[in-house]
Amino acid sequence: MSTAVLEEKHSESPSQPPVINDFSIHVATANGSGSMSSNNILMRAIFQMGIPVSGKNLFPSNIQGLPTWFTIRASKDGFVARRRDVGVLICMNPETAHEDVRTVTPGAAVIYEESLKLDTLRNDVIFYPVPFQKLVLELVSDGKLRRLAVNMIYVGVAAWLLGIEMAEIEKAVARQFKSKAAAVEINMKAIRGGLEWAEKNLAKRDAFRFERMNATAGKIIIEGNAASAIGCMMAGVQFLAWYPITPSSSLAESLIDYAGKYRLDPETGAPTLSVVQAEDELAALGMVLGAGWAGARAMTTTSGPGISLMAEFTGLGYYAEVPAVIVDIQRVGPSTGLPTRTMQGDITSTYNLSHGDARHILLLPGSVQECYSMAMDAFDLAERFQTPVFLMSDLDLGMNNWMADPFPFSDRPLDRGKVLRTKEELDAHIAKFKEFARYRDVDGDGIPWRTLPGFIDAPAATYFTRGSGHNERATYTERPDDYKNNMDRLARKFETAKSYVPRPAVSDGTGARVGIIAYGSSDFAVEEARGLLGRKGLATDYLRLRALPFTPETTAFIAAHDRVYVVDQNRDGQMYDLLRLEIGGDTSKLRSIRHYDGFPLDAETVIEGIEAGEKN
Amino acid sequence: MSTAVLEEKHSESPSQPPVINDFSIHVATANGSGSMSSNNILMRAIFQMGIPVSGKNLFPSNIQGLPTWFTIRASKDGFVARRRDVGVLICMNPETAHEDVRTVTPGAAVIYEESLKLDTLRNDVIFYPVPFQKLVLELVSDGKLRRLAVNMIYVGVAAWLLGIEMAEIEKAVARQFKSKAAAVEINMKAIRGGLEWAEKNLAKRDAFRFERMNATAGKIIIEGNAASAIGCMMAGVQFLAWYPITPSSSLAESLIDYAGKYRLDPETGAPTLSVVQAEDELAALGMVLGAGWAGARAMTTTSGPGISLMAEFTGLGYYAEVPAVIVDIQRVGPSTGLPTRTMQGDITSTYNLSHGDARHILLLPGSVQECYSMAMDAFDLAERFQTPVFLMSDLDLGMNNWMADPFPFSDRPLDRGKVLRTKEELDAHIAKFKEFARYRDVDGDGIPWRTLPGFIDAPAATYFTRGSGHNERATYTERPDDYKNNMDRLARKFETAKSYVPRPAVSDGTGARVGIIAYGSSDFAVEEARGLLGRKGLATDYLRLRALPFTPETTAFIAAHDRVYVVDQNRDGQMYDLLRLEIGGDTSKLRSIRHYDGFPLDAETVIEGIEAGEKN
Amino acid sequence: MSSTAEPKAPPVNRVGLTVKEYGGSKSTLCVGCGHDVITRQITQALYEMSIPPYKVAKMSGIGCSSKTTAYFADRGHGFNAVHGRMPAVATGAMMVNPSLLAVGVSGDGDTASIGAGQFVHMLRRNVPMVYIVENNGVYGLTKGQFSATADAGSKLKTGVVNDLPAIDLCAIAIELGCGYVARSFSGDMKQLVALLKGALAHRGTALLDVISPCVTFNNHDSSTKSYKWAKEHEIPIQEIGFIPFYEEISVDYEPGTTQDIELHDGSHIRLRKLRADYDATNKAQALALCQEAQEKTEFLTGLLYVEPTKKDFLELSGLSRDPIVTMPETKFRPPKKALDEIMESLK
Amino acid sequence: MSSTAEPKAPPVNRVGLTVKEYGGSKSTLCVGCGHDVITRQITQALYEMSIPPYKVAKMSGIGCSSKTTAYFADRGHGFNAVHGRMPAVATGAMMVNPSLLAVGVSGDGDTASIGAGQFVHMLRRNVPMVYIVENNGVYGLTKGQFSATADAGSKLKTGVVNDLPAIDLCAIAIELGCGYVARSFSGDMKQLVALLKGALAHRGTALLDVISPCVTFNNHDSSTKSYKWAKEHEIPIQEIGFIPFYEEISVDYEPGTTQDIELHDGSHIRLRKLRADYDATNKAQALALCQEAQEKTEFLTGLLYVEPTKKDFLELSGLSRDPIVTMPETKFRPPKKALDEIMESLK
Ligand SMILES: Cc1ncc(C[n+]2csc(CCOP(=O)(O)OP(=O)(O)O)c2C)c(N)n1
Ligand SMILES: Cc1ncc(C[n+]2csc(CCOP(=O)(O)OP(=O)(O)O)c2C)c(N)n1
Ligand code: SF4
Ligand code: SF4
Ligand SMILES: [Mg+2]
Ligand SMILES: [Mg+2]
Repeated sequence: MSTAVLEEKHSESPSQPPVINDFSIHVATANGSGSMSSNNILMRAIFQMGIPVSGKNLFPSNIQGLPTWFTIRASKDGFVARRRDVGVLICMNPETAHEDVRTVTPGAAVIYEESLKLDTLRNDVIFYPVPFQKLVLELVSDGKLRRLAVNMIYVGVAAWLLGIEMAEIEKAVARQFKSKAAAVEINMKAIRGGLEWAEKNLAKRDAFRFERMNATAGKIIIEGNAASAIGCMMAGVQFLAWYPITPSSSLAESLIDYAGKYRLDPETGAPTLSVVQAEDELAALGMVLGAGWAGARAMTTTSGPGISLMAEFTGLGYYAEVPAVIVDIQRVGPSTGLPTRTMQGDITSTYNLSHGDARHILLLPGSVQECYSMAMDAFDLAERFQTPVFLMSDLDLGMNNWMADPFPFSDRPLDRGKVLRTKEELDAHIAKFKEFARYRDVDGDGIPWRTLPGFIDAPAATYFTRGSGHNERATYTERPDDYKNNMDRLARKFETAKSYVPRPAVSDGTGARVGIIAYGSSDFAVEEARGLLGRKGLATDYLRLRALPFTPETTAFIAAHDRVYVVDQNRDGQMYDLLRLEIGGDTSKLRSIRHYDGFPLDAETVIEGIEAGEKN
Repeated sequence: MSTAVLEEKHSESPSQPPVINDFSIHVATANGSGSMSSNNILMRAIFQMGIPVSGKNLFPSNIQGLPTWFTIRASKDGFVARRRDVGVLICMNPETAHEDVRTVTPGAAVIYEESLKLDTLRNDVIFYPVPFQKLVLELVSDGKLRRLAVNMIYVGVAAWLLGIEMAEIEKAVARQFKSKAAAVEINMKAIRGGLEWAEKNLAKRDAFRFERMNATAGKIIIEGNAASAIGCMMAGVQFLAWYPITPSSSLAESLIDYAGKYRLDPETGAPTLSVVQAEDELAALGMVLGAGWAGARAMTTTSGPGISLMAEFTGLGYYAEVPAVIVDIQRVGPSTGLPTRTMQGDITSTYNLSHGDARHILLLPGSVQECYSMAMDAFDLAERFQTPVFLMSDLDLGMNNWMADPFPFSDRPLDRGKVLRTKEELDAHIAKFKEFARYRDVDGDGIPWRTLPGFIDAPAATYFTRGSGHNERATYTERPDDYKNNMDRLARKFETAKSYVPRPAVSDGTGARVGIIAYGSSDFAVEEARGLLGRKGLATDYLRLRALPFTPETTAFIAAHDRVYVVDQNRDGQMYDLLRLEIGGDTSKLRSIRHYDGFPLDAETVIEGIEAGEKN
Repeated sequence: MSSTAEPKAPPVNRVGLTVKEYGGSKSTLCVGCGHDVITRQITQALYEMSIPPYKVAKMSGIGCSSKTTAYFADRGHGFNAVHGRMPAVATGAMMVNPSLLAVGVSGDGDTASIGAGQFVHMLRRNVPMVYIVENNGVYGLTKGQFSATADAGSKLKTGVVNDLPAIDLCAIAIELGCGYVARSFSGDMKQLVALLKGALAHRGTALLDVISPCVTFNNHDSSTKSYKWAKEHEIPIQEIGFIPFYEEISVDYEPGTTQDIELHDGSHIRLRKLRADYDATNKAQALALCQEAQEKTEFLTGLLYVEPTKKDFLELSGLSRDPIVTMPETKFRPPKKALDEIMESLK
Repeated sequence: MSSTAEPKAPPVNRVGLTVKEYGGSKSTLCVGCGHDVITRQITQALYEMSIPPYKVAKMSGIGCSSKTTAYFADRGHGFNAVHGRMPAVATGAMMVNPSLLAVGVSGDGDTASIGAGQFVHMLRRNVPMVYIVENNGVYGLTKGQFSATADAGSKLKTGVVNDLPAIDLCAIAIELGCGYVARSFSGDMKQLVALLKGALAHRGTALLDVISPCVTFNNHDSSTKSYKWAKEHEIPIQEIGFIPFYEEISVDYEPGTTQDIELHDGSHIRLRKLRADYDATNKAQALALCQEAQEKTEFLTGLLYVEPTKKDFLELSGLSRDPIVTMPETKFRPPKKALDEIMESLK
């Protein structure tokens, strides 16, 4: 039994202390070479051994043949952020092999195709040459299957090297190939082949290995986009218009998949989610506004370039007050930028999207759980405030694999906002307020009431929606006072939103003088950084923003600390700027940490930023 | 001679002190009724009498039949901002007559169509009923011409009432109708008819009149859009792509007119300005980028909605580094808003236009002179910095009539920026820097060198322009360091721009503790407000911003004062926010004055804002 | 009903409404603008078709033409979108509430210039709506610049000449398979109201390209979009009769000279051919006709092409006609068990 | 020249360059992608036409197809614009420097979906450029969703079916008066290279709609854009020969079966008809042909329509061919006198 074998071999291994369940495996391949399944199987097997894992796919903006890296981070303490140091490198891509080897940490284990002769490159890492090409010829008869099978061989080798239990690998394989017997068999054959060859021919000399623990029981692994898709579906989204764009396409596509199963009318079998693949993002948002105006929970999902194209329609939605949910899976901009790299670069432009005076509600999910729950919040807020609401996720959160507890079902009643749906509701409204005036602030919260086209057969029910000047009765006006009153009401409405948006997540009260403010996918690196800083004796409090506009907690948090570091994954310190505007007065206690090279944020960057700041 | 007559009549007028050359005439008509020529004639005649004037047209967003107001402000001190109080009202529009009368200042003179019977409305104003309809029947035989001629009658009546010299009116009429004898004759007949009727039937009882002075000799009257058009033409603009939109169309149209006369190749007679009326603003900017990339001085002109549609292409221009001049004649937004009302609402969205990290150069003309000169600056800056540059004018500046000194000719050599046009230049560059690398910062100012398609027949001359990740050699990259280096260089380039953009206009050193910061068309009201505040004993210093990014003068100015009032013509205090971000640290000395009802800013608003602020 | 009405009382239609009750707010367009004439015909058609006004969704973009949706049926909701983007907004609304009757009014600039892309995709999808282009060859609201439907060689009052060929919206629509394509003239009220009724009864996109002179900027003699020119050059290809589903239809017509088309609601369109053997149901013929008209710069009006059985976007998308917006929450909000199932699959 | 070249040396063209010197950087597309085949034909055509590579302006949008402009003629400048908006960028460049030869490469998503509006207006303006659509019916770069040229009923590997009709880019182009409209297949290299040469010699927009299979997402059997389907269904309507202006042209051909078209630079296209009496210069016939092909879902390739004398956008705009960008400053910067004159008029 392989683990047994491992035990002995380990006894032979040199003195360096073993590293257990706390390192990263870095697999370098070319995209389109089918390595994805192998990597998933590795990750799954480790996960099933009860070890916390996260998986990050660093892929190029093309479809086949360019370098791709998949990193599996195992962390007994449950840290999931990107980590700079690499414990185990699996080198399958000749193009990048040399650079890949150069960048691993001393002491790392490097599995590579023998013929690449990498072992001359360094002498501070442990090399495991493997004759992958030879092995695959022996193991797989069908030539067509070899390109994929070769990737399974490294699974076997890694299993041997790191002590991944074969039983779990088998489970993972079965799951991966939906137990298609043939596929399962040939892949297992390749994996076993790799493992057996390694047993016979390799001696374990590195320090890395896995040992079963019990930290993943009952947990799920999911991508943020799938989580958001589930959230949208559970929130009862009724209309989706979208235009394909990386990294947001997978959100629309998994929503369509799930809806195909869970959103069919029980009686008629007809879909209860209407989907349009629009001709572009401009049209997509136009359709969403049409559907929202008609009374549907409507959404679109896109990335930066789409957000830019939605600027005009967003202004219409804000000013004519039409609910809409817009998901922005942020990628590296400006312009086309790096479509397959991550960033938090759209904060400023989205918060102020549109010419003229406009402000929008932004939700900032910081985990896959929140990709799910905030998707639901977004629809409630959009209908409550009759305005476009943006869910600001990013590529790291959206397209990478994250471990999480199963999402809780929400039986919170949907907030459909101030809508007069029936003649009775309309009459009651009129009885109370004399008339129905679409844009009148009868409740003092800045939010007017609305009717829906075709719902009520009564002259008093209708109004005219327009992006040009309108008064409380929704009739055309160019009067200065009408315009100003309306814009002031919109500002009042935005004030009201502050008591509805998700509150920030605050961990303080430790008496620490240093505070950290971050948002979105930065959370993982920040939490890890706090841990490490703590061990170094630097205590920090932490506030994670979960929405714009800001809420009082944030100003209070800043007031309560001497120095507050704001972590942005963009060049211009976009959230840092918005925070400075928010607190006003003396802003000098705020400091900016910026990460913007397209890679997910890592703890080191945060630590370096804070330590540098604390020196001066 | 009419003026003689006037003199006596005036002796009869009541005791209230005469108001000379310092009041506003408010003409209320319906648009499409042809009153524009009459108003121009009035304004011109007063101007020719040496009296400083300005003319503001408050028109609706339709073509015919809705209320329009034209205000001629005469100010011996040369103040030209909007003024709330109205001295003389000419009431030609029954629809608005009652409200118009209600809003004039006590003591005002009200000329109106007899049959409207307005004289019962108030007893604190002086009414001059005139039987316009009767008169026009007598004076004009041709029925078709009466609709227009009736407006000439009020010119005559006003001439008598206010002492406008007939000789100047004749000049103005000749000018207006390009001395088309027939037109001149019938219009003069109507004017004289009005004047003579007034002489016979009215007695001057109000205090307002004009007296010749000598403050306008050699001056011109022009709209800001025409001024910018002249600037663009003189700057040698080679390509214009535009899509019609109020209030910017007249800029494109007068540029086309002027170019038709002054921009034909002397040899071939062919145009040296290429013009495309694009299908929309998105395409317009795309064309401009194409032309700028090919080496032309290229521009587009638009307003808010167009700016929103240009967001994606602007990001491409910023990131791929292509020169472009974009004129934004701001109107009231968001969305369609009030197309015929003025605002400074696009500052934030334009400064940050595009998703991702982006910052743009904005020029802020504060007069027609600057509409002219900054149009020229814009092209130099765009080519120097290889980036989109925005000229931020507005409807008030762009479409209203302003008095100015004739524009000075600029023989400053055009700054075509860092372009390698010939094989020789390329070879020299390579000799100096080893190679031509499109995006390498060889000079340390963040600005790289560029070549133009089709100019140099040499492999080393070409490069590939793209909005996706590129390294110094303009080849595709997804490397984190390449991306970061490039974005850092762009930030450096923006730093360099600070020493090239127009400096603010500062008037300080008075030892005043209170400072005012304003920009664009706010200047007129601010200057007037300073004068009035001064008389009230409140001395103010003043800094007028002329561009973004900010330059050191601005920070210094703020540092040098206890309280600085920032005047914005928008709801959100957009420039106020950018200034708070600029100075950082303690921002509490900055205070925001906001005007956003669609009317041009007036001095009272500024005074009220400052006085309110100074109370606390 | 109308028969039983009081002698004095104004006539009412089958839903008991007078034509007045299909009116809207006062027009702010120029006196004599072709658009106002079309507004009246739309009002009339809605009335005569007895359409419950509250079910009418009035869609438009930006322009003088686009303003007109405020001038009729103010008992229905209206949506004045941004310039050139009405098709998207209408698509979204109709996909969630097909019980609405979308009446879209646009201009030639709004449709053929900035709107060309959305126009093409609306047609391709066959979005259920009446789409009226009030075509005057210029941008009226921005003071008369040429649009993409201005004929080559036509001249503005200012002397500016248009050098580019006109986009033939009908030809494009036919090419893209639109099932109801008509050209008309705001001066030809009888024809227009008949075409409008047919359009209201049609399922899928019904395009009406209506020449509608801009009296202020494009009604002079050198214009090919003036009342004068249109009156002098209009050549109707059919005499158009509309028989609503609730009326008996006479069967006595000579098949050769008359074409009878049944629409999905059972209404009929009767085309008395003025052009021998022109078959309005034949796509190839329709395309050839447009082509011929372009070459000869003929102004042919009538129902150029009709294909009443085409699937609209809802059918193509497999949606039921039961509006998604009126479904009970239970139908569009999945139960806990659905979520649990998904969570299981992710463990 | 090539005759005088050393035996060993690779052949060179009339401007003394080898075909290698028309190459670009290494393709990053999938092995077997149709686009790479087209890239090779473009390279070949540029070489055979002896076009000075530094005069080539390579224009594209965003997509796998749009990437390919980096894979040929890297001695020319390239501009990879934003998605769907290449026509505008090309228009601006050509209007200020018509001495460039614009070669645009786009995809079906880039052109027919997001780009439909700009595509229409580029055609209407007859912007001088070669516009190649590498048509695979899907969005390759975003992993294979259907585009607007996917045929109704075609199915993805995932089982997703496309319900909407395909936009026929050639039919639209002909309708809008494009002067050179061809359809081809990346598998038919001989035809493609001939059509490309003709396009390079044509003045005005030359559209090539080239079926170019996406081997990764749309090359399966249920696809109508696969190599297999295209090979099996391609019906060339002509055999195409290209005779450059500098070569003698033989006059011996039978007018009935062969059509000879002279292009503005004196080159000739020889069309040997495979379809009796199809006249590629007849717009009505061309439209009818497309219509017929759509109905029968026939895959007809060849030069569908050609009208070599149409004015391009420069002529229509009254611009000279002398590039504005190379004019001396004195020609585009008015003298003081001009300004003074204007100022006088404003006093
Ligand atoms: C994005 C945008 N660009 C430009 C405009 C300015 N604009 C308003 S209406 C219009 C054209 C209207 O022409 P058309 O659609 O033919 O309507 P018409 O006025 O002729 O009836 C334009 C360009 C706008 N409102 N929005
Ligand atoms: C504004 C914008 N929206 C979406 C995208 C994402 N995107 C990149 S390429 C592409 C489609 C490409 O399809 P096609 O033009 O057919 O090229 P192909 O890859 O099939 O050759 C899309 C939707 C984008 N880059 N920009
Ligand atoms: S400008 Fe033309 S289109 Fe507009 S309302 Fe007047 S006449 Fe009609
Ligand atoms: S995805 Fe398809 S289109 Fe893109 S490169 Fe691969 S085969 Fe070609
Ligand atoms: Mg029009
Ligand atoms: Mg494609």
